[in-house]
Amino acid sequence: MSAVSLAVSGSQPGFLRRAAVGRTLPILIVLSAIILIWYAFTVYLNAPWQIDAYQRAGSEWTAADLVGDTMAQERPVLPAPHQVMAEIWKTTIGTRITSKRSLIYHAWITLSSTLLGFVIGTALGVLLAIGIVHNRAMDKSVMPWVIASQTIPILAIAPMIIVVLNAIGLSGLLPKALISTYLSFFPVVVGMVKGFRSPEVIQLDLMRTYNASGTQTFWKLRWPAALPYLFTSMKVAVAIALVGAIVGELPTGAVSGLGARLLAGSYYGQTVQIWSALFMAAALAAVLVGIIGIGQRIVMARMGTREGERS
Amino acid sequence: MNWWPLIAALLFWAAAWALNEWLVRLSPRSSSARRLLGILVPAIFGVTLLILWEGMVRGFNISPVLLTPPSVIWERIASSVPTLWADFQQTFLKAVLIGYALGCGAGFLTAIAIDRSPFLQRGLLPLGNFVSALPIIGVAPIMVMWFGFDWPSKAAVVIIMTFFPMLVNTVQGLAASSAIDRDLMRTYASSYWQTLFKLRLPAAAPFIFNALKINSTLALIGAIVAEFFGTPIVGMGFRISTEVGRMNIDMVWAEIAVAALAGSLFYGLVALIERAVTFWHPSMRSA
Amino acid sequence: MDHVNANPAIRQEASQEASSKASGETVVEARGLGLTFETNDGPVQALSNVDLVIGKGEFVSFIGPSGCGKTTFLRVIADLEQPTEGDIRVNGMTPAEARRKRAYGYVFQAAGLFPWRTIEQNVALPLEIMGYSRAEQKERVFRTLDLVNLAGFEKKFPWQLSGGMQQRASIARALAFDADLLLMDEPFGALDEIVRDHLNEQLLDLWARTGKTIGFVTHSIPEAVYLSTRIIVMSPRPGRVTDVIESPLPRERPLDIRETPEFLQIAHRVREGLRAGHSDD
Amino acid sequence: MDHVNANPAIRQEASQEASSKASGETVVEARGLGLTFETNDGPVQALSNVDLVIGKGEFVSFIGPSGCGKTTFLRVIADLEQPTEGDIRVNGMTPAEARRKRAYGYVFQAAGLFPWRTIEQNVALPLEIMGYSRAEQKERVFRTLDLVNLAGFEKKFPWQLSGGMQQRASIARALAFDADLLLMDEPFGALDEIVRDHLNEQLLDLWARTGKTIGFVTHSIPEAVYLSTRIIVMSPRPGRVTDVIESPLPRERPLDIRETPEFLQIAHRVREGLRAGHSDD
Amino acid sequence: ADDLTLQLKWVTQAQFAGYYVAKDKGFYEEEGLNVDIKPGGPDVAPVQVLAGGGADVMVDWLPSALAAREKGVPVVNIAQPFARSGLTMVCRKETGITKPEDFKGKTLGTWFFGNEYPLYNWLSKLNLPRDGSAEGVTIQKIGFNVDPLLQKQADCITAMTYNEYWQVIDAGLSQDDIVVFNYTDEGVATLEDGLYALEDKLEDPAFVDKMARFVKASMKGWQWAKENPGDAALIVLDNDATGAQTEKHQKRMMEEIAKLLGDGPALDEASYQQTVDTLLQAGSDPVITKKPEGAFTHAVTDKLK
Ligand SMILES: Nc1ncnc2c1ncn2[C@@H]1O[C@H](COP(=O)(O)OP(=O)(O)OP(=O)(O)O)[C@@H](O)[C@H]1O
Ligand SMILES: Nc1ncnc2c1ncn2[C@@H]1O[C@H](COP(=O)(O)OP(=O)(O)OP(=O)(O)O)[C@@H](O)[C@H]1O
Ligand SMILES: Cc1ncc(C[n+]2csc(CCO)c2C)c(N)n1
Ligand SMILES: [Mg+2]
Ligand SMILES: [Mg+2]
Repeated sequence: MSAVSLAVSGSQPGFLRRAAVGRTLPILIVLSAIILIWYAFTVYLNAPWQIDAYQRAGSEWTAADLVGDTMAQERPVLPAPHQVMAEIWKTTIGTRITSKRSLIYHAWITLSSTLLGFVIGTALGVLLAIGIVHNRAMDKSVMPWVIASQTIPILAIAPMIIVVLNAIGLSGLLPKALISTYLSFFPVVVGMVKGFRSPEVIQLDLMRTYNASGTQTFWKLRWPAALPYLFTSMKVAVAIALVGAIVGELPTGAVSGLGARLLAGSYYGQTVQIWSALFMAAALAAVLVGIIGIGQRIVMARMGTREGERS
Repeated sequence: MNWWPLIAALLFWAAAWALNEWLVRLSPRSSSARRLLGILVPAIFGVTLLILWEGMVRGFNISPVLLTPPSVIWERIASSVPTLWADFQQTFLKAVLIGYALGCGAGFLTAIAIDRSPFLQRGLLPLGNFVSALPIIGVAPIMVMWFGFDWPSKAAVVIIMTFFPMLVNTVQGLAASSAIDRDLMRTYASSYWQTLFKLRLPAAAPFIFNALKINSTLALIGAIVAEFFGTPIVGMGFRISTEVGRMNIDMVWAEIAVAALAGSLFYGLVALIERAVTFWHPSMRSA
Repeated sequence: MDHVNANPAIRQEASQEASSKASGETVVEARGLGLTFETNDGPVQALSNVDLVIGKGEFVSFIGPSGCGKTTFLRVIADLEQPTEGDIRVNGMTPAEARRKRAYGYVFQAAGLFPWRTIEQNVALPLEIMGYSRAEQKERVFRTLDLVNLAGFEKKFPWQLSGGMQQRASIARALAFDADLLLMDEPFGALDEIVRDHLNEQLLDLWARTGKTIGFVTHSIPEAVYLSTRIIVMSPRPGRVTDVIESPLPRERPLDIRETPEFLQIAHRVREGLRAGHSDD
Repeated sequence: MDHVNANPAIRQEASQEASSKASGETVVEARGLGLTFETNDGPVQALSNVDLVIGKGEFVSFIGPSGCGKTTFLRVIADLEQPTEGDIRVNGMTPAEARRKRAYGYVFQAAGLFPWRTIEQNVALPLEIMGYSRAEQKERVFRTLDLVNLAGFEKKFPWQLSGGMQQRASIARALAFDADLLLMDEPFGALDEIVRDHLNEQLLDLWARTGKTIGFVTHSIPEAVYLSTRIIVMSPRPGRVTDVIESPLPRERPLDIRETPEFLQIAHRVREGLRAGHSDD
Repeated sequence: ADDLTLQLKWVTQAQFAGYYVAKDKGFYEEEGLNVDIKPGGPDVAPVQVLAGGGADVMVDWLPSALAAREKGVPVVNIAQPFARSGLTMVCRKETGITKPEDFKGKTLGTWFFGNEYPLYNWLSKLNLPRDGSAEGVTIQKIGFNVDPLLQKQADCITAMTYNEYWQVIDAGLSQDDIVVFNYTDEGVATLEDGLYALEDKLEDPAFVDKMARFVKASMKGWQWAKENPGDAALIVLDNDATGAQTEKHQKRMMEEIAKLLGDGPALDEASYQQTVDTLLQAGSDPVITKKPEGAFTHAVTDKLK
C-alpha cells in the first residue's frame, strides 16, 4: 500500500485539496505577520547606521528616505526579507547548480553529510538504547559517560577529531558526517531508552508468560511501543544533525557547504549572504522534519493509532 | 607500528568490563550498598576510560598538541581553579542557565499555544520546524551583533537551540494521554486548562523531561560554541578558543572537563527531578 | 405483579407511558437514534433506531450480549460519541449542553485511574475540577472511599491495587460529586458477590435518598432486576432495544427479595429476552 | 455428595490427600507461601502462609473478596511475582523454570491487548513467539476467535471493540496455543450470562478433552461451582486460604446441573466461606 | 612527482595567491612536485594538522609557531616570503582617538589565536592595564569581521591592511572617518606568513631538497602574482570553493599583499629577533617564556642561492 493512499484512505476526492487549503491559509497568515514584524525590525535595527551615514554625508533626509534606505543597505544589521529572497533567488534559480556560487550546490553538500550523519547517529542511538535497556552494566556505566560526552563543546574538539581521522586515512564526507552523528545520536538514545521502557507492566508480564526471548519481546513489544518516541527523537536528531554538518564544515577548511557560506559571508561582511544561507539551512531542516512527520503519520496509521491520539 | 599498547588496552578494557558485569549482578540487601554500587559501576567505567586514554597517549607517543593525557589535564585543573571558576560563572551561571530557562519556557509555551489554537497548529507548527536547525555558527555572530558581546547574546543562542526540542516533545507529549482519560475529563465538563493541568501535562511529562534532558547538554554546547564568535575575555568558550591558538591543549581539556562535569551534574539534576515527577511511568517503575 | 407486562409485543408505547407516569420530567429522550462507526474495515453499526425515554428518578438497567451497543448508548447520552442518526436530548438539552452543565457522573467500564495520582487524589479529581473547597473535598473523598470499602488505601497508587479495588475507586470517583444523573457502565463487574451485594444495597439507598436518575449497564440478570425500575434488553449488531421490562418491585428492596417469585419471574423474562437477542445473531 | 466435606474444620489435609488421589502428578505445590509488597505507604501483606497442592487435570477455582490476593497467587505461580516467604513448585520445578518451559497460558484480569495489533494479530502473538508455522497460526487464530464468538472482528483494532469483546480476545489469545496449565484471572467478568454460559461449557469441554490443569479466579459462586473440581476460598489481608471445597459433581456437567440440590449445597457452602472471610475484615 | 601537502593558515584568498598561482601555472610541476593546498580557517590549527601528519608544510605566523615549539611541537621556519606585517588597529575618529595614548578608557576588539600578544605588548609599553578600568582599556575578543567597529560595539579593532581595512571602507566609512595604527610603526610587529616544517623531517636531505624546490616554485608564483595582480585574483577565485569572494576585493587584496612581500624567501634575523622580543615582553601571561632555539633554518633557502 502506498504512502499517500494510506494517509488519505477513506477520503473523497477533494479532501486533499481542502486539507491543503486548510493548512495553507493559516501558514500564509502567520507568515505575513512574521514578515511584517521582520520589516519593522529591519528599519529599527538598520536606522542608526543609516542616520550616521546621512550625517557623514551631511545630507538632508526624510522618514521615507530612511525607511527606503534601511531596506537597501549593503551590510545591514538585519537585511530586509526581499533582499534575502532576491539573494536566494539569484543563487538558486539564477545560477547553475553545479556552480560554486549556487546555494543549491552548497545545500546539497551539507545535506549529504547531514543525512549520512543522521542515519549513522540514529542507528547508533537506537543500538545504544537497546544495550542500555537490556544490559544492566551498560545502563549503569555507559549512560553517564554518554551524557558527559554531550557536554563537550563539539566545535572545540572537532579540529582534533578531523586531524585524527585524517591521520588514520579518513577524509571527505565521513569526518563531517561523524560530527553530525556525534550530535544527533544523543536525542535518540534519551528518547529510545524511555520508549523501550514505556510498555505497560502487564504487557511485559504477558511476554514473560510466553517465555518470549529478549529479541522477541523487543520486536513485538518494546519496539512498537517505542515508535512514538522514535519519531519525536528523530525530528530533533535530524535538526541537530544539520547543525552538526554545518559545524563540521568549519574544521575541514570551510571549503564548501552552507557552513562555509555562513563563515565566508561573515568574514567578508556579506550579511545578506549569511541570511540566505541561514534560510536555506532552516528550509532544509523544515523539509527533513516534515518528511519524518509524514513517515510518522503513515506508520501510526498502519499501527491503528486512534484518530485524535495521533500527533 | 607498535601493537602492544593496543592489545594491552583491549585486555584492560575487557577486564574492567567483566568486573562491572560482575558488580551489577550483585544485588545487595542494604540500600546503602546498592547506592554505592550505583556510583561504583560508572566510576569504574570512567576510570577505565581515563587509564586507557593515558596509556594510549603515552604508549603511542601522541603529540601533546593533539591529545593531552588526563594526568596533565588534572595538573592544569588544579593550578587554574580561579580562571576556571570565572569562566564557569560567565558561561554556565549566566548564559546557560538563563538561556535554558527561557528557551525551554518558550518552546513549552509555544507548544501550548499551538495546542490551544487549531489555527496556530496549522500555521505555526510547520514554521516552528523552520527554526529547528538555525545553525549555531550562523546565528551566533548575528546575536553578537544584536545583543552585544556579553552573555545575553550567548543566552540568545541557547534559547534558539533549546526551543525546538522542547516544542516537538511537548507537542508529542500533549497527544500522549489516552482517549478514555480524556473522555473522563469531558464528562466533568473540565475546562481546557483543567484538562491540561490535571491530565495532559502529567501524561506529557515523560516527553517534556526528554526535552529538558537533551536541552541540558545542548545549552552548554551552545553557550560555549557561541563564545567563539565574540566575547569579553572570560568564559569557557573564550578560553577554549584562545588556548587552542596558544597550543595550551591541556587548558582546553581542563575547560572541557569542567564543562563535562557541570553538564553531567545538570543532567543528573534534571533526571532526579524526572524520577520524582514521573515516578508513575512504567519506565520508572520497572527500572 | 400486575405491572409486569407479560406480553413482549406491547413494548415501547407501554413503557414510555409508564415512565412519564413515574414522574413529570424526562431526563433522557432518544428518538430514532443510530450510530455507525467508520473503521479501517468498513462501517460498524453499533446502534440502530433506538427510541427511549428515561424519566426523572428512574433506575434503568441496560442488559444485552457483549458488543451490542450498551456502552455506546451511554456514551451518546454523555456526549462522548455523536449519533449519526436520530435525535437525543438530556434534560431537554443537547448532550453537549448537558455535559457542560455537569449533568451527570460517569463510571467507565475500565477503571481509568490516573497513575500519577494516589487513590484519594483520583477521587478528588472531579471535586477539584468542579471547585469544591478543600475541606469539602476531604470530607467527600473520605465518605465515598468508605462507601466502597477502600478506607485505608487512600495513599496508594492505582497500580498497587487489585482489579476490583481499582474499579471501586472509579465508582467512588463518580459518586463523590452530586450529579442528578449517574451513568454506570458495568461498575460491579470485577467484584465478588458479597461486596457486590453490599454496593448494590448502598446504591439503592443512595438512589432512594437522593432521587437521582441512574442508567446502569450490567451483565448480571439478578443485579438488573434487583436494582432497576426498568430493564432495557438489547440485541446485538446493530444494537436495538428488543424488550423493555417494567419492574413491579417496591422501592424498598431487602436483599432477600431476590428469592421472591415476582423477582424470579422478572429474571426469567429478562433471560428469555436475552436469549432471543442471541438467537438473532 | 459424600465427597463434600461439610465440616470446614477439616481442610488442607483432607484436600491435599484428595488431590493427590485425583491423579499421580502434582502440578502446583505451595508450602507456607507468603508475599509482602513494599509500598510508599508501608508494607502490604498480600499472601500469608498459603499451602496448596494442585494435581494434574484438576480444575481449581479461587474465590474471595476483592483484594484478597487471588491475582497475586496466580502471578506467583506464573513467576511474575517473587514470594517473600515459603516455597512453590510448578511441575516439580521452580516457577521460573516452568515459565521458561512455557508450561502455562495466562489470561490477565485486564485484557492487555497490544493497541498496535489487530485482533487476529493479537491472538497470533504467542503463536509467533512459539514458532508456529504461518498456516498453523492462521488456522488456530480462526478456530479460537470462532470459539469466543469473535469471528468477523479479525481485522479490528482493540479500541474498536467493546469491553467484553476485548476480554474474549484475550481469552482466545491464551487458548490459541497448547499449554498444559491454564491460569485464568476472572476471564468472564465482563461477559453477559449467555455468552458466559456458552464459554463455561466450551471451557469444560476443552478441559475434559485435553486433560489440562486449570487455575481459575472468579467472583461468581455458581461459575466456580459449575466449573471446578475444587474451590479455594480466600480471605483478605493478608490473603489466606480459609476453605477448600471438593466438588462431588461428575465430570460431565450439563448446564442445568446448576439447579440440582448438590450444586446448590456447594454454592451455599462457598457463600458461607466467603461471608466468614468478609467478617474477618 | 613528489606529493606534498600545504596547509594554509586561513581560507582561500589572495593572501595565499603565490601558492595558488604556482600550482595553477605549473611552477610546482616544473619542480617535479604535486602540491595539494588545504585551506584553513579559524577552526583549523595548522600546527595540529602538521603534528598529526595531515600536511608536510604549513603557512603560519611566527608567534603561533613559536608557541607550538615551546609546547613540544618542533616546527621550524624554512622560509619567510612575507617580510612586513599587515596588522593594524583601526579606530573610528569620532571616538576622539588620534594617538595610541588615547586608548585609555576605550574598548579594543582584537582577534585572539596569538594575535593578542603584539597588542598586549604594545599596551604594556603604553602602560595601559587591560582590566577594563577607566585608567586602562577593555579588551574584547571579536570574530573575524569588522562589524564591531561598524556597530560601535568597539572603538578600535584589529584589521589586516589587505582585508578588513578595505571592508571598513567598503561599508561606507571614508578614510577621514577612521584612524589607522600600523603595528610596524608602533614597533610591535611580528612576522606573519612564513613556511614551516617539522624539525625531524628536515634531518632528511631529500625532504630539504623537496622543500627547496617547493619554496623556489612558490616564490616564482609570488613573483608572477605581484606582476599580474588581476589575473592572480582570478586564479584565487577559481580555487575558492565557497564561491563567496569577489574579484574586486581579491584584486585589491593582492595589491596590498604585494607590498608585504620581501625580496627573497630567506628569513631576516633582525625581524625574527624583534618578534621574539615582542612576545617575551607581552605581559603577565606571555606566549613564550624563554628564548626559542633552532626555530628557524636557512638550510632550505640556502639551497636556492
Ligand atoms: N471506537 C469504535 N470504533 C469502531 N467500532 C466500535 C468502536 N467502539 C465500539 N465499536 C463497536 O460497536 C459495537 C458496540 O460496542 P459497545 O462498546 O457499545 O458494546 P457493549 O454493549 O458495551 O459491549 P460489552 O458488554 O462487551 O462492553 C461493537 O461491535 C464494537 O465493535
Ligand atoms: N504491585 C503492588 N504493589 C503494592 N501492593 C499491591 C500490588 N499488587 C497488589 N497489591 C496489593 O495486594 C493485595 C492483593 O491484590 P490482588 O491483586 O492479588 O487481589 P485480588 O484478589 O486479585 O483482588 P480482585 O478480585 O479485586 O482482583 C491488595 O491489597 C493490593 O492492594
Ligand atoms: C588561527 C588564526 N586565525 C586567524 C588569525 C588572524 N588572521 C591571520 S590571516 C587572517 C585573514 C585576514 O583577512 C586573519 C584573520 C590567526 N592569526 N590565527
Ligand atoms: Mg461495554
Ligand atoms: Mg485480581
